[in-house]
Amino acid sequence: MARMKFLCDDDRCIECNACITACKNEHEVPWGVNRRRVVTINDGQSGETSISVACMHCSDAPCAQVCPVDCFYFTDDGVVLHDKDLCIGCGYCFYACPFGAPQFPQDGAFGNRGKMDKCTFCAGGPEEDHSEAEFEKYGRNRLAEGKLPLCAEMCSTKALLAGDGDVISNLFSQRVTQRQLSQEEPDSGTAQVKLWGWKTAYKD
Amino acid sequence: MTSGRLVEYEGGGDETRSNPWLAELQQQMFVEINPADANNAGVKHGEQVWVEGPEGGKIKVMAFVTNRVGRGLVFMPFHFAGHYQGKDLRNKYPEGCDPYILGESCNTVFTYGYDSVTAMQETKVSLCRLQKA
Amino acid sequence: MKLIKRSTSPSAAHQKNLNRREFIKHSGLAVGASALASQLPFTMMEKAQAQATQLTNTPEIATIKSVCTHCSVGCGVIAEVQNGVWIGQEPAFDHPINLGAHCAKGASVREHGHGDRRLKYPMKQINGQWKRITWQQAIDEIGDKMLEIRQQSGPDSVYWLGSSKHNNEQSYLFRKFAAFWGSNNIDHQARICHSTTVAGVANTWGYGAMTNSFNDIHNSKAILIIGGNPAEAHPVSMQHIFKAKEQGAPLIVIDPRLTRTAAHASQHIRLRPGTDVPLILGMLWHIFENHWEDKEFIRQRVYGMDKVRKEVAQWTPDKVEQVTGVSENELYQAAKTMATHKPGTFIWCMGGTQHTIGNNNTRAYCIFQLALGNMGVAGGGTNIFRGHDNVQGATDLGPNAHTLPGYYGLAEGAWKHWATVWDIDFQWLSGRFDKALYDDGTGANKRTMNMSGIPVSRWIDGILEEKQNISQQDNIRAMVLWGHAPNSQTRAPEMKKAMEKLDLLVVVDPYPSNSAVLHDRTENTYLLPASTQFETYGSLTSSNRSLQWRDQVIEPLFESRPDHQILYQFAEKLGFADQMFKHIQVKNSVPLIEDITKEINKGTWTIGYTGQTYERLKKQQQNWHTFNTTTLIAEGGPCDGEYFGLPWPCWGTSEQQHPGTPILYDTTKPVAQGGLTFRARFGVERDGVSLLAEDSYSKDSEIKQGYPEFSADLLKQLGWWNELTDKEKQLAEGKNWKTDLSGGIQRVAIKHGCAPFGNAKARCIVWQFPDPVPVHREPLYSNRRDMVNKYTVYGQKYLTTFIIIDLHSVCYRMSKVHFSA
Amino acid sequence: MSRLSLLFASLAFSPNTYSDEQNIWKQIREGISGYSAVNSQESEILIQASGTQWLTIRNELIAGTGAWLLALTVLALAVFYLIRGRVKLTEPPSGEMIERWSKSERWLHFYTASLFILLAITGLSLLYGRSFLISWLGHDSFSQYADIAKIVHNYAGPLFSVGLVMMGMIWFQDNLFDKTDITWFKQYGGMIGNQHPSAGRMNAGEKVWFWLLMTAGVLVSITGMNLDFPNLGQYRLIMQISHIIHSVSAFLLIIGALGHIYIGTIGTEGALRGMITGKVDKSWAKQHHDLWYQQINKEKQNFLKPSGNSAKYGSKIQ
Repeated sequence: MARMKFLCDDDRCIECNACITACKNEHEVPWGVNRRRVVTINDGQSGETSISVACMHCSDAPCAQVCPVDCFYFTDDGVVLHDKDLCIGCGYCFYACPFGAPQFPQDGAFGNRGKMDKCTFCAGGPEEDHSEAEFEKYGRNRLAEGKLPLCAEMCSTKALLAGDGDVISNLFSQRVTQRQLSQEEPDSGTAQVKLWGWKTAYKD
Repeated sequence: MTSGRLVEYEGGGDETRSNPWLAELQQQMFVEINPADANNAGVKHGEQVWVEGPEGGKIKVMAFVTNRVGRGLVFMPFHFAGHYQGKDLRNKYPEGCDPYILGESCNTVFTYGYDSVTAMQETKVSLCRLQKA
Repeated sequence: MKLIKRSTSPSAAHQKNLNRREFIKHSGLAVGASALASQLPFTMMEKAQAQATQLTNTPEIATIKSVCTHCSVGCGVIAEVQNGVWIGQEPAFDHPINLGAHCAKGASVREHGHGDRRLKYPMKQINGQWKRITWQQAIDEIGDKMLEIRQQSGPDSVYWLGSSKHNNEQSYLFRKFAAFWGSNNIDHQARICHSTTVAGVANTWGYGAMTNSFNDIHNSKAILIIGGNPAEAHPVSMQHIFKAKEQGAPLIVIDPRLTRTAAHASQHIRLRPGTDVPLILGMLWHIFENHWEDKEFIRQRVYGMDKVRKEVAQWTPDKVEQVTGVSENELYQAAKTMATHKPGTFIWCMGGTQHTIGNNNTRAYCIFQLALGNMGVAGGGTNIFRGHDNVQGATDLGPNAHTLPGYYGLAEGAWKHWATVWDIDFQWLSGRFDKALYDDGTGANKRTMNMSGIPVSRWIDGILEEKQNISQQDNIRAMVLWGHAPNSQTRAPEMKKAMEKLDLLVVVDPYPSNSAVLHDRTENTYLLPASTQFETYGSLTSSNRSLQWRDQVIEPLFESRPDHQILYQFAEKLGFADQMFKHIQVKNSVPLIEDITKEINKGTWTIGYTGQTYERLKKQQQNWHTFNTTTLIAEGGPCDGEYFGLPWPCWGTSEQQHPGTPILYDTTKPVAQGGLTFRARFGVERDGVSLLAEDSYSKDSEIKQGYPEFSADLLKQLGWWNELTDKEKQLAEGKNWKTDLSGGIQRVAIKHGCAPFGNAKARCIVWQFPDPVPVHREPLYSNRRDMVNKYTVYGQKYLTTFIIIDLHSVCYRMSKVHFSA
Repeated sequence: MSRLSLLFASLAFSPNTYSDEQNIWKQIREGISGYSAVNSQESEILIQASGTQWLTIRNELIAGTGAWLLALTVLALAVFYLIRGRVKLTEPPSGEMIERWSKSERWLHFYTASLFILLAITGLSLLYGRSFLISWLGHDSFSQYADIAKIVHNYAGPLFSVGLVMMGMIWFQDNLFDKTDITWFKQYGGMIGNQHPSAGRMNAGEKVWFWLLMTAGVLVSITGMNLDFPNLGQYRLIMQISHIIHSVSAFLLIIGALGHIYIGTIGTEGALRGMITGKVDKSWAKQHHDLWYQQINKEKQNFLKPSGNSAKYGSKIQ
């Protein structure tokens, strides 16, 4: 069974925020709730790095461990989903989550936060796939349509990857290898990609 | 003083500032100021500041203190409109047509100057004075 | 209307789950394979689409292909529409330019389909309050007022400010409209985006546009971006830039600010704003010093590099550092990178163009690429990223104060050419204009018909300036801001005054824009709701000169109307609709877009807009997936051999099936297959020196030397005249490649492997310009007082000569210039 | 408590800049804040370092230790009861009643006590319900219950705090420690053995309970208020620390309360009645609060004297 994962290639992420608006577009998430966000570290300084982050669908999801009503569940694809009918809006998942993924429609007095909302990996919720109730609570269910999360599909530089964990980590390691190979030696003055092949082998 | 774009907005920005999915991401007109200049002007990040141009225009915007700009340079995005010299013009829009986000237009302080061949306007270099609002 | 994308019957649900898992595994494998071929496309799910449709039982969802209306990258958009409501947006993985990617704006275009904050009805200001009126009332009242102004002050007192948001057909129609109204007081945003690029680049080698394409950057071995921030302004282009970078191309970003793009650069150089010329010349200093220049390329294809050398010689590293603030070491490193990694591409945006010496900047950039021999090669070129979605098309065809569609000027010949295309009497057309003569700035007297209009950047002065200082009958008294946000223009306080002085202000826009609120007018202000491009259809031209066809996604929202319909209504009211729409079918006051495209094809020979018929564009739109994502050539399929978007020039008539020109001035291909030489635009010699290319010609050219532009006479001299058909001969007689409506001259030239516009050298000296060789001049408001006297704005006599600048410029009609120091 | 110290340590991340990739990830894991266009709470922090620490502290330390402590307390009280049995009156009841708790005191006591019990039950439900109640009630019913429990807890909390503050004001002086308390402790408050250590109006045991309420109770209230108002934009770290302090204090209070309830009900003859009716028997007073009894007597005499003054301690002999 495929294990679904997100991966953000920080060498490519340019903080264009397409992932955020794609998500809003697909799920009609209200103003103030952001299932995904891009964080730029060292903004405006050397080493500036942007990374897109949402619920990472952790294997040992802290949110699931801390939820007092046990409203989280895991799909066969490793996607962490939750049942909004069970959620009591206590906010514990938000305190536990390393990535700040859980969002609450309101932050009112007396802990009145509303039902938690978070990235579903575009996999909907416990309701029947493509039902009206599912859309209203969780947004669209792309996975059930055979599509991957829209944020990754629309990423402007293909920095954000989503899909089968093995596939995307392969893709990413290929990129890393490619980058290492194409790093030129200092002062060699060539931009040629130093990929090993027959030509290199026989020095043709 | 120079100007440029933001990824969330386009052109004059009326269209994109009316799109809630985009507008939520940039809710305030700002001016990027180098920390050194900000300290000299006595302005902190997030405070309101007057940016005054040499031809009489002035705008009240949020100070965004950052190293993105070097010393002696301030940067402003040009997509905002709907405020004019510190005044909010929201009630002047036809009902229900005001963009979600309004802000000062940086071109209120940008100045005269045109290319000799094409009459291109000068929006990338001008001078300004910063003052805490 | 519910926004549920798809509903499934419960019985199908079970089976569907199985299918889904299967395909996730499948598609996963597909990615692995495609990733090997190219690490870019992340199109893992495209294979799933067919299956997904099987799973659904709501057939009424229509999938419509459009193009993003934000920037000029030209990203494909796939819209899903149900019962007329735009319910979903899917990534266009097949689209060769964006491969499914979007930026924040592109990923949210569906919101347009709902448009809460849109201007919903025509509105009129009564005692400062906005009141809803009908379209008919709006057109009648505005039309009457305009006719009154026309009678009192002449046609030049109404200013038509168009937009780069029009599609090609609307832009063209807008220009045509102004011509029929009888004024050149028409312009659009391109003036304040890349006009200096167009002027600088076109005057260097012929055409003023991006030479290569976004995808072609894959081939670059080095990338230099100056005054541009594609990560924020053209995010999708960054995927192509990253591809090159990951293949080993260093990315140099020159910008005073550490932009999101600069954060990813191999080298970031902070320069003092406004010192582009010394910086580029400083880099050239290192290039010449180390003999890194491409001497053979310069010999064959460049005119005037010696003069540049003289200018460069004085820009020694210490002086460059003094002026630009960039150290010798940094600059040496950048110059070396560019010189040793060839071909390198040169990208610039508005950081380079929006200056008082913008044309110097753009020409300096061109000279840099010429010195390195980076022009006309894959991976090289000057890749000028433009702004709005159709700013290229609008510049090519539309609302410009100084040209007719296709960069035909305003001389009588150009007017006659278009009068012929429009099939109207030239005398009648001429009669629409003010008949009086005015000083054109050089002392000569001309009619306004043959003078550039007031540019968009100066309409304020057209209103506020003393009447006698403007070379037209009266001040501007009515402004039509059609898709133009005035906050993109400088000098807002004066603009406010100008708006308040107007007799009539008309705003045509999907959103009310700043023009609705900036001023304190109380009467005679109208807001007319225009539709967005998703509510109509037609073609557009992206930055890389590719044309694309948009389909209509939804019906116009609320009471909005598409631009061409509003134009027709105005034409009808103002009394010239019959003439203007002589060959354009109009149904229920909506002109037929396809007929307008045909008219564009019929007349726009200069830049090769003749081959891109709507049939070909629609066919390409249906076959996005057949195009190679690096070369943009269709490999097999119905468009086999065509380049994506038939990038102009797409020579000759559509029967010639020219594939478009993916890379300008690329001599390694025959002209018939998209090859090109530098354009012979500036004569054949200058001061006794030939301007034609030496020993350089496009592949398969029968003329192995430079040659001038083709005309009937040249064909006769060459003995090729009889290759024209009789019908062609009839139309081509006495004409040249630009004005021959038969296309015969172009056809025969290309048949012999020649470029219709000749084969010349690119020039480093633009003798008509104030600075023939680009030199540094300090910004008007410089932060370096010490530099101001040294690098004055046009000579020592700064303020007096300033008037001369304007006299030389397109705004020469204002002989006295407002300036407050 | 090394985990807790880690939690606090993450407060102090250094804003130094690194250009090295690894350093960036180090910074990120340490919870460095950056820039984000998204405007939500702490959206500019990519990874918060303290979340999982808080989770472990809550789920393991607090829930685990707390459960054991509760169980042990109940067990200890049971065992104690079996061994010691009820502390009875050594002298037969005299039949003469003295007012020990005024009406307002009793109201305040039961107001606060009932809120306390409500809070303890709902609070414990949120902590342990998942482990114990879901299997009985099922997810849906438990969730409905938990939702109500959360609301009750959130609203009852501030009301409880009010009671707590009032208690503090009324009983402050009665609960100042003095020398007699040392003896009282030495004699285990009379719970073990048959001695009757001297005590004033409040014996040392009651004073300890009072001061526990005034410390842990106040902590519970402050942290609880903090948790109650997430709309004030407190950082998650503050909330996590609040939550930990809240739970730890709450456990102390619950354990204390168990003891208090034990002593006040089955542990001591006549104590519960005293709190319900406000009156205690003379014998009871003599046995448990001899000094207070003497004081009252003295006051009574003073009161009968012409120069007599009103009761210093607020209660009078009838």
